[in-house]
Formats: sequence, structure tokens, C-alpha cells
Amino acid sequence: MIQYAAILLFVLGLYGIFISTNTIKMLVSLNILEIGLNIFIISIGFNYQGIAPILSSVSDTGLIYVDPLPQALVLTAIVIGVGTTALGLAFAKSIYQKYQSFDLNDMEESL
Amino acid sequence: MANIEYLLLFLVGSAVISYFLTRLNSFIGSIFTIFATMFVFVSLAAYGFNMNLDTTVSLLPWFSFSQTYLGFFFVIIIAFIYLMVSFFHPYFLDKYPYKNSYNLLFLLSLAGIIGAFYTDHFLQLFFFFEMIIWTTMFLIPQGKSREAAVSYFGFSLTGSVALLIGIFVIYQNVGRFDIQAGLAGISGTTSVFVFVLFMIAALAKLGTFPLHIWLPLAHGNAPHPFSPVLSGALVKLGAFIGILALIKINPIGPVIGAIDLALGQYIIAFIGSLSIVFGTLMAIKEDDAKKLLAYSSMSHGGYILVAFSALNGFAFAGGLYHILAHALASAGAFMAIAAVARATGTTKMKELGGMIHKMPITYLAYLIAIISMAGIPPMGGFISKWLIFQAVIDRGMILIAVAVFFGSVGSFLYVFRPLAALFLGQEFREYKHVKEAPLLMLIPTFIIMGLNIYTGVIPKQIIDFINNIIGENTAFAPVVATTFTVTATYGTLNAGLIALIFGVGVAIAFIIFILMKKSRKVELMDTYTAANFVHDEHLLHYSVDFYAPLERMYEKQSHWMKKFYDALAHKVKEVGKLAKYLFMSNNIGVTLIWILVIIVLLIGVVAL
Amino acid sequence: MIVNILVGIGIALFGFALQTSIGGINRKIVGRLQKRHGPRWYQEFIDIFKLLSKRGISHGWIYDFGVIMALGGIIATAMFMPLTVDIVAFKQFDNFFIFVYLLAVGMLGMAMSASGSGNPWASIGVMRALTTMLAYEVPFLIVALTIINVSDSSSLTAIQAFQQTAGNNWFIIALPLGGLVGVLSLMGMLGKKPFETYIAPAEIASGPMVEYGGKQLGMLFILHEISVFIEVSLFVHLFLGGASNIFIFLIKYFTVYTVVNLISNVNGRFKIDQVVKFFYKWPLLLAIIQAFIAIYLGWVI
Amino acid sequence: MSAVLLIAIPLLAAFISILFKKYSIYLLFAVTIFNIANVFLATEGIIIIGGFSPPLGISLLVDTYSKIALLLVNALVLVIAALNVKAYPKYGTILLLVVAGLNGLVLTNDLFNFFVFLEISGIAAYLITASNKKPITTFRYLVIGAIGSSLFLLGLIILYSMFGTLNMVDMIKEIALNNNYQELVLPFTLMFIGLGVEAKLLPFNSWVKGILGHSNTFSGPMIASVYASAMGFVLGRFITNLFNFEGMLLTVVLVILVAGIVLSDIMAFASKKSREILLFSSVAQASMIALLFVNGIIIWAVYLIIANALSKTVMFMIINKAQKDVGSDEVKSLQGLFANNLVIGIIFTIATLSVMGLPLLVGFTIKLNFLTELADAGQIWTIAFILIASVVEGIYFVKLLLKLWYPEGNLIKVNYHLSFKLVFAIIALALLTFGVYQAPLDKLDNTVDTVMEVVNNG
Repeated sequence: MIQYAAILLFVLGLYGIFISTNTIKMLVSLNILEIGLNIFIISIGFNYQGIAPILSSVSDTGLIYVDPLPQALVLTAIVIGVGTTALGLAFAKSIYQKYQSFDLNDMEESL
Repeated sequence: MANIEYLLLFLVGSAVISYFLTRLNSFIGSIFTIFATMFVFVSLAAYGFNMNLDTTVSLLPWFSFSQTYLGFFFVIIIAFIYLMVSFFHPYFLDKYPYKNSYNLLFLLSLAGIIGAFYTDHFLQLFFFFEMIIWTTMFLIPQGKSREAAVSYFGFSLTGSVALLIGIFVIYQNVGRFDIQAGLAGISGTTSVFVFVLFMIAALAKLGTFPLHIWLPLAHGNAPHPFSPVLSGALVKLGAFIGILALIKINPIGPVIGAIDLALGQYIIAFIGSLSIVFGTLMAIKEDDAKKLLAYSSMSHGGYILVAFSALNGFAFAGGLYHILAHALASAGAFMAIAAVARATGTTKMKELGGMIHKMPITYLAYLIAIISMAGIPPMGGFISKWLIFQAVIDRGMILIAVAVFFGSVGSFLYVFRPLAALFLGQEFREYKHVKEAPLLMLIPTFIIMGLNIYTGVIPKQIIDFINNIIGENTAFAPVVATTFTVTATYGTLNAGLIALIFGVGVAIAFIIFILMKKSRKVELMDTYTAANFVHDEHLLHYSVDFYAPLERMYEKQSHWMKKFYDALAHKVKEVGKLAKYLFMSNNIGVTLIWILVIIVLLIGVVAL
Repeated sequence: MIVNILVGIGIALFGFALQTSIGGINRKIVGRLQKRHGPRWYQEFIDIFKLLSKRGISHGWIYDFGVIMALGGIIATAMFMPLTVDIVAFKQFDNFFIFVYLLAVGMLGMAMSASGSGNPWASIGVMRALTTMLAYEVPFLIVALTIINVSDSSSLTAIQAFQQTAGNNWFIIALPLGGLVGVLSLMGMLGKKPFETYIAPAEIASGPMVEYGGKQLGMLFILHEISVFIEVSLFVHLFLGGASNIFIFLIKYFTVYTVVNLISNVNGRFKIDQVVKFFYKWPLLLAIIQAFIAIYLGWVI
Repeated sequence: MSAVLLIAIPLLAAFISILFKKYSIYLLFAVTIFNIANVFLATEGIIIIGGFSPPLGISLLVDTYSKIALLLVNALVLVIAALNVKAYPKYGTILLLVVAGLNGLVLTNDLFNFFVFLEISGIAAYLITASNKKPITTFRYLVIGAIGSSLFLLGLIILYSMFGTLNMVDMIKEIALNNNYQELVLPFTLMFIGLGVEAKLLPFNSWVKGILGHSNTFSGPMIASVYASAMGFVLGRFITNLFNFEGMLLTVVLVILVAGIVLSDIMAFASKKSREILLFSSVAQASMIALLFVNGIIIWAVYLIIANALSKTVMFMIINKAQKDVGSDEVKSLQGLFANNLVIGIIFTIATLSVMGLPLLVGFTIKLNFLTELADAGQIWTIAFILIASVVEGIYFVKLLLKLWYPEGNLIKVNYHLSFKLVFAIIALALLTFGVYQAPLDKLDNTVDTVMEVVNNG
């Protein structure tokens, strides 16, 4: 179920990028897309009965762990996403400095 | 040095040397080029006629060579034209923007030609073809026009590409790149396919309809000493490919009963005859002497195609003879025009007149060349055309005969135009200072004059060599020839006798002339002008729109093909713009759509 | 060989004399038709010899050289022409194409000389002559193709012999459409009205001839007579079964020339583009139809 | 020396270089030279990091294929940086990041790790293109690139959920065991598109026009040769080892790639700007390279990547320098560029002829060889389309060349530094030498990519 929500977010993000001409809004949409993707990754390893994958002294027979790998991946993916967003915002700022606008349509001619 | 490999390396080496020598001094570089070309020609001539060239390779292990009569026939003609033309270099090179590279590329392209005709491997054939194309492509823009080079390159490349696709089709079916085995190994639909591809290559290189647009552009705008090479030598590559397709592949298809000829060959003959007609009509109309000769090359390309399509011994021999005769004739004519252009700086007929009084030898060279080109005895062109006529009549190819005869008579019209406009008529005052071409340029002029007559009077040696080619490549009966005569289906042609009788006739006329009272010499301006005094010789020189009444009849139609190719280029550009609009949008959304479309397409296709 | 050449020269000379006389006679006939007396039959000889003896002008060496080349070419062509099946200078070598193309050498020489004179009328005349040639040659050559294909030889004597063989008709009967085309082409070749556009005396001052006088013009007259001889003989040999002896030849020759001359005298003059259009319309079509019928269907009467 | 250093050293140097901004570019030189030496010394095989035995943990794979890629990437970065040391001295840190990212991309055997390197190199690429001073195009590149890598990640996660491993070698084994290609179509498509965005394959590459169309002597060759070749190698590895396109997917991919070649060449034909012509030709070459990999012609694809990288470096640098000095990249305003720069002209001509695949140059050898292999594979229609595209390509390149050689009106003045000429001349000589003497090229064979051997032999 949660995977559908993730895909929905992903598609929403794509849609946002598709319709917006504003740089900031595009970056927001990109972030929504990435969040969707991250949730999707998490959902891959998620298990209702599962517990945190922490090694303990208790015998682990019969216990179901949540897959720890996607969680690790998501951490990395989030960091990368933040980096990309930061860079994108920096570019948006320099676009604004150059053209006094965030709207790409405003500077279509100046390309 | 009778080894092909050494010859090639020698040419490449001397190409590099000539670059630096020309850089030093263009005259020295050109003289070096003459000697390098001469060396190669002499080596080929000394060993090649009897197939005594050494074909082993030691230094270029990835090449392999073999010698054939057919290849040698082409190689010796082309090498000869190269040699003749190289004599012009010392007097032309200084005018060109990149003169250093001129000799380099010239010698490299000769290396390409020798390789192309001696290789026995398809991919190497392609290698040499492409090498010829790009080396010559850089020579052409040194003349007048860059577009000419682009057009030349585009059409040649189209031809090469068709050739290469054909080669790969053969390879797929036969599994090897060996030329002889490859051509022999295909059959059925494959051979038809390869035939079509090879013919596209042949038509493009030969500059025949409908792939002829480059011909007048390239010939007309190339550097003056290079036009003879283009017309006399390079277009013959197309004839070579044509022979491979028409004679060697010769696909089995439906046969036209009435003339007992395969449909494929008939279509090619028909294209050839269209080429004859269009070339003739366009040549009649043309004002630039070099472009006029270029259109004549187109029409002669048509003759060559008709000859090879007719599929019999005379026709084949006639086609080969025509290649030789036209190479000599068109080289002679172009070289004469080049000499005039050097002296006057133009090849436009409306700007020239009366050059005969300053350049009589050049005039004579042109006269003899065009006599051969128009197929009038006693020059080589007559024998070849006669053989082709025999074949056409023998097959009863009536529609093609119309074109063949039309082109033959039409050639009188167009070859006469430069004669009248450039050389004859009023002598223009702006060319009073002009002198005859220098001695070095007259040497090849005389040699070609002599050969034009030789090919028209003593066909024996040439026919004998052609018989070797016939025996090597076909099952046709050889052509019977004695020293002076050639025999074909409908009788014997005694070329020597014709020349002799012509001599007798001229002698009689000369006697009549000399016996009578000597004429009073008057100025050219002193003519019958209904008692009006015309002060300007330009006004008395009838050369602009010479055949105006005739030209008017097809004025509108004459641009069709050019328009077609312009439209084609335009359409390709439009597609490009559309593609840019579709794929290279500034809107990210468009890319997103494409990504989605591809995903949906793939998933959809696979799910189905 | 010497003998053959002498025979050839004899034929050329005979042709010249024959055509000059017949030309004179025709002038007389036409004169009578127009209710004039007309000149004497040998008037043309007188004209030629008078011209040859006069002192003319020269416009430079090509002007003279062209005339020599032209006359030489025409004489050479005439030397190949058979008179009858037997009277021929070079047996086997009287190939049809020689006449078409060797004649062209003469024409080329004349054109050269005329253009070399520097008179624009001459150039215009040459232009018209060449254009006319382009018009009439192609239908004629197609008919010739048919004849060569049917008779299986391109030697004029062989073609004559073929027609004289029992069971074969003259080609003008065997190939009626071709015969018609032949007559039209012959008129074009001879430059008779309505195809005399390239001479057009009142329009372009006799075209190529405009600058000539004296011996050059005399030589061109000779050239003209011989070339008419060649063209008419060609017609006789191709279409009228040739001749088995000299008298038949003379009769046929005279008839052809006179008939053509008479036809031409009731015609006006075409413009040059009309000439081209004319020949590329009906004669070419008829020639092609004739060739189809004769070669592909084998219908030869 | 360990191959890990190829990634670790540049990454470390990148951090250090922030402290010594002035010397960052020299640090880069040292690192790349070290890397080049390291490539020669590195032992082939799987390098395990952190002591996890595969398939757990991250591992690197060093084979001849990746060595060629590493050598090319590091050498090109070194050359391009050295040639731009005066004009763009501040990019040392970013270039160190580029080196780390691209080396990682080529070496890594772990799919998620691959994604990380993809992003690192991607961010470095965005920063490089910032030197174009066209922030809008860079922004677009960033967005499209982010979408592309997201798609790649999505595909990769789907694969992970199916097979439970991220190790490429292990994944290949699992896929072989599973033997159901149908369900792999979705992840493969997503990954292919994700890579296609970076590798400039046709419908996914709208960023190229903005980026390369406004590139300079630094960003042009970086994106068009360094990134293009690294992505080419990576794409090759994925296509030949992991994707192994089959059935309908193969057909569709082939159609996309062939259409990419033809349309790109036609787009170049329709262009009037010199940089656009070059960039569209690059796009066509990228599709060509992918096409060769799809057909399993690895070795000639590798050579094509190398030849293309070398030629495009030269071409972009020459044109971009001229654009900088003249102020326009319209072919019209660059007419006669070579009239005063003979050497540069000859080099540019050689590079162009090589790209066009004309004889005596290495492009011809490569072209004929891969066409022969395509013919062996029965792909006669592909050959036909490639060759038809090559006619269009030939025409626009010749047009460009002739315009650049022959001045119209007044001469334009562009000065090329001696170091430019020297480096270019060496490249041109290499193109010429291997075009004439192809024996060494025949030495490598298709087994250059050893992933499958590792898969089979453990």
C-alpha cells in the first residue's frame, strides 16, 4: 500500500516539474519526487512483523528483521538529494541575480 | 620498382616531399610532382601491359593486390591523365590559397586510384575510393566555389555508401570480401539488391542522371588543371563499378523479349540515355565553357552506360574504347580551356573571343579534342561511338537509339560553342596582350593531340588489349581488328582509310586553294555590316545565348533536377529543425514526455 | 590502293559535275514553272569558275583553313560514296556512318571558317545550320537504324544489293513511313524550303556565307554541290534500291532531286524553332513507329 | 597499489584542496598523474573493501576494460585541465571530484555505489557547466540529470527487491538463475533511461544543446569527451553484462539508437552554429557507441569511444577558443578561421575526417571493423541506416571544414597557445598513425570486458 503512495508522490513530482516554469517550484517538485523515491526504497525492506535489525544477545531464531540495507541507502539518497537541491537553489539564485526572476518563461528570449 | 606496394608508398612519400618542396617554391614542388607522376606512369606502363607487376606485399601486410586487364586499363588511362595534367601545375599553383597542399593531395589521390584498381579486396576498394574522394574533395574548393566541393563530396559519398552497403550484402551472403569470389558468389534477389546498390554508386561517380548535379558544379568550379582529372579520370571510377554491376553481377531477372535483354540492363541503358539527352540539352544551354564540358561528360557517361548495358562484345569494347577516347578528348578540351583561363582569367564564353589569334596551338588542341568528343572521324571518339551504334542497332533498342543519336548530333552543337565563342569570332581588345601557353604546358597538349588521332586511326593495339579484357571478364566474342580496321555486326570500319582519304580530300582542297589567286588580308572588324560602322568588336561577336531559339524551348524544364535536390536538402533541414523542436526543447517537460513515452512504449510492447 | 583513291577522286569529281549540271537544269525547270526562261543549265559551272578566279578577301588563317578542311572533308566523304553496286572506290568500307560523320567534318570546317570571319550573321547562320541538323538527323538516323537492322549490314553497297535481291522491295515501299521521314529529312539536309532557315538570304544575309567571296566562296559552292550529291545519293541508295548500273542511278538521282526541289518551291520558310518542333513531332514519331513495326513485329512489306 | 586509491586519493585531495585553493589545480595534476601510474600498477580482479566478502559490501572490479577507461578519463582530465590552467584555474577541487566520481563509476561493482558516484560526478558536471555563465541551461541540466538518476535509482531498487543483492556480479548470476526476462523489462528500461540521460542518448538529452551549445574551452571537452567517454564505458558495461537486451526490448532499443544516430546527424545538418554541429555529432556518436554495445561489439565500441573522445577534445577546444576570441559561434562568422592558423586547421581537419570515418585515419578503421561485425551479426538494415546517416554527417562536416578554411571578407584573428598546438598535434598524429597502422588495434579482442568471466568463475 505504502508503495502506491510512494509512486504517487514520484509521479506528482514529475508532474510538478512538468507544469512549473518557476525554478524554485521545480526544485520543490524534484524534492517531492525524491521523497517518493525514498519512501519507495524504505518500503522495499519494510516488514510489519519485523523489528529493528539490531544484533542482541537474545537468540535471534524466529525473529524477523526489517531489511537494514534500504535504510542505509535512503540515508545516502537523502544526503545526495539535499546536495542536489542546494546546488539547484544556488543556480536558481544566480539565475535570479542575472535576470531578476525565478520564472524560466521570463528569460526564454535571453537564451 | 614494379611493385604496386612500392608504387603506393612512393606516391605517399613523394606527396609528403612535394608538400615541403611546394612550400619552399611552388615551381620546384610542381616539377617534382611531374617527375613523381611520370615515374609512376612509366613504371605502370612498362610492367603493367603484360601483367608483370609485382603484387606481393611485405610492408603493407593488411593490403592485398592482384592485377587484372580491366583494372590496368583504367589505371593506365587515369595515370596518364594525371601525368598530363601535372605539367600544368607550375603555372597554376601560385593562384591557389593552399598551394602547398595541392601537390600533396594530387599525389595522394593518384595513390588512391592505383590502389583502387589493383586491390582484390572489397573493403580495400572502399578504402581507396574514400581516399580518392576526400583528397580530391579538398582540391576542388581551391578553385572558385566551396559549394561545388560539398556537392561533389555529397554525391560521391552517397555513391560510396551505396557501394559499401552492397559490399556488406555480398559479405553477408558469401562470407568473404574477395572481389572476384564475392561477385561470383551472389545470386537471386541478393544479386538484384547488390546490382541496384552498385549501380547507384556507379551513377553517382559517373555523374549520370539523376545523380549528376555535382558534375557541372565540380568540373566548372574546380581549379583549372584539376577539371581534366575530374572529367577525364575520376568519373571513370563509376564506369568501373558499372562494369562490375552490369557485366559481372548481371542479375538474372525478367528479359525483354523484343531486344533479348534483361530488364535491369535495359533500365540502366534507359537511365544512360536520359543522361545523354539531359547532358546534351544542358550543355547546349551552358555559358561557362567548363560547365559545358562537364555536361558533355554527363552525356558521355550515358554512352558508357548504354554500351555496358547492351551486353555484347562490340558494345563492351565500344564502352571501354569510349572511356579511353573520352578521357583523352575531355582532358584535351579541359586543358585547352585551362590554358585560356590562365591567360584571360575567365571561362565564361560571353567574356571571351578571338583567342585563336593569340593561342593557335591551344585552339588546335581544343579542335582535335572536340572532334573526338563529337565522334567525328578521324578521332578516337568515332570508333567508340561506331561500336556503340552497332550494338544499339543490333539489339534494336529504338528508344535508346533516339537518345544515342540525339546526343551524338547534339554534341556537334555544344562542342562548337566554345570553339566559336572562345577561339573564333572577333578578337577582343582586352586580350591583346595574351600569349600562347608556355612550352611546358604545350608538351601535354601535343601528346594528347597525337593520342586523340592515334586512337582514331590505329585501333589495333587498343582493341587487342580490350579483347584481353573481354576474355578475362566476359564470355563475349572478341572484336576482330586489324591494324586499321575494326569489324562489328554490320560491317567493317577502316579507320586508317578514313584518315587517309580525309588527308587526300584536304590535299585536293588545298591544291585548289593554293592554285587560285591569293586573297587580300582584311581586319576582322572589316566585315559586311550593311554599311554601318560598328566601332566595338564586342558588338560583332555573337556568342551570348548562342542557341537561343533552341534553348527557349526547354528553358523552364532545365532547372528541375537542381530544384529537386535543393528541395531535398531543404526537406532534410526541415526534418532536422523538427527534430530539434521535438527533442532539443528548452522545456524540460518535453524531455519528460519522451521519457514517459519510451517507458510506456516498452512496457506496453513487452506486456503485449 | 592508288587505283582505289583515283576511283574515289573520280566519283567525287563525277558527283560534282553531276550535281552542278542537275542543279542548273533544275533552275531551268523551276524558271519555266514560274514562267521565266531561267538560266542556262551550265550557269552554275560558270558561277563557280568565275568565283574561283576572282581575288577575294581573307579574315585570317582560320577563315582559309576552315574552307580547306570543309572542302577536304566533303571530297573525302564523296570518295566513299558508291554510285552503283559495282562502282565504288572502297568496297566493304562504304559504311553508312562514315557518310553521316565524315560529312560532319566538312560542316565543322565550314562552321569554323564562318565563325572565324567575325561576322555575327555568319555565326547566326551556323547556329541555325547546326540546330537544323539536330532536328533532321535524329529521325533520319532512326530510319537508317531500321534499314540497317533489316538489311543486316551498314555498308551502302550491301544495302543496295539487299534491295535488289528478288523478293525484297525498295525500302521506300518496304518501309513506307520510313520513306516519308526520309524524304522530309532529305529536304532538311539539302536546306530546301521550308528548312532553308540557315541560309535565309533576305533575313540573315545568307548566313554562313555572308563574308565569302572569290575563291573561298567558289570552294564553298563546290562543297555545296558535292554535299548535295552525297545526300541525294544516300537517299537513292537507302530508299530507292540503289542502282545496278550508272544510268539507273542517274535517273533515280535526277528524279529525287527534281521532286524535292519542286516540293520545296511551293513552300514558305519555317522559323528555326519551328523546324526543330516539326522534326521532333511527326517525323520522329513516324520513324519510331516504323522502327517498332519493322524490328519488333517484323512487318516489312 | 590498490585500485581503491584511484577513488580515495582524488576524494581526499578534493577535501585538502579546499584548504589550499590556490594550489588545487596542481594537486589535481599530481593526483591524475598518480592515478595514471596507478592504473598501470593496479592488479586485475575484484577488490574487496572493508573485509565484507561478496556479495556483501562494496567491491571494485578492475579489468582491462576499466583500465582503458580509467587511463582515458584521467589522462583527458589532466590534459584539459593543463590546457585551461590559465583560463580556468579555480576548478581544481571540482576536477578532483570529477576524477573521483568517474573513476568510481568505472570501477565499482556495487549498483548503489554506482548511483552515488553517478551523483557525485553529476554534481561536479553541473559545477563545471556553471563556467558557461548560462545558469539557466545548467539548471535544466541539473533537473534533467536529477530526474535521470532518480529513474536509475528506481530501477535499481526494483532490481534489489527482486533479487536481494546490489552486487553486480551476484545480480547477473541471480538473473541467469531466474531466467525470466519479461519482469526485468521495467527496471532495465528505467536504468537504461537513467544512464541514457547522462550518456546523451537521443530522446533523453535535451540538456546537451544548452550545455554544449554554450560551452567553453573547459566545459566543452570536459562534457563532450571526458564525461561522454566515461558514460560510454559505463553504459557499455551495463548493456553487455547486465541488460543483455532481448526480444522486443532489444528491437525497441535498437530503433531508438538508430533513430538517434540518423536524427542527430540530420539535426547537425540543419544547424548553422559550429558548436551545435559538434554537439549533435557527439550525440550521434553516443548513440552509435551504445548501438555497438547492444550488438556486443565491445572492442570497436571501446576504440570508438577513445577516438571520439580524442577528436572531440580537439574539435571543441579549437571551436570554443575561436568562439571566445571572435564572440560568435555562427559558422558564418568563423569563416576563414584556419587561413591564419594552418597547423590548427590541419589538426582540426584530421580530427573531423576521423570522426567522419575517412581512410588513412583511425575513424575509418574503426568504422569498417564494426560494420563488418554488424554484417556478421546480420544487421544489414542497421548498417544501411548508419551509412545513410554518415552521408548527412559527411556533408555537414565538409561544409563546416570548407567554411573554416576559406575566408570570406576580412580575416578573423584567433591565437592558439603553443601548448594547444602541441597537444592537438600529438592527438592528430595518433589518429593518423593508428589509421594507417592498425595492427596494434587488432590485439585486443571482445573479451576485454571480463565481468562475465568473473560471473562464471566466481
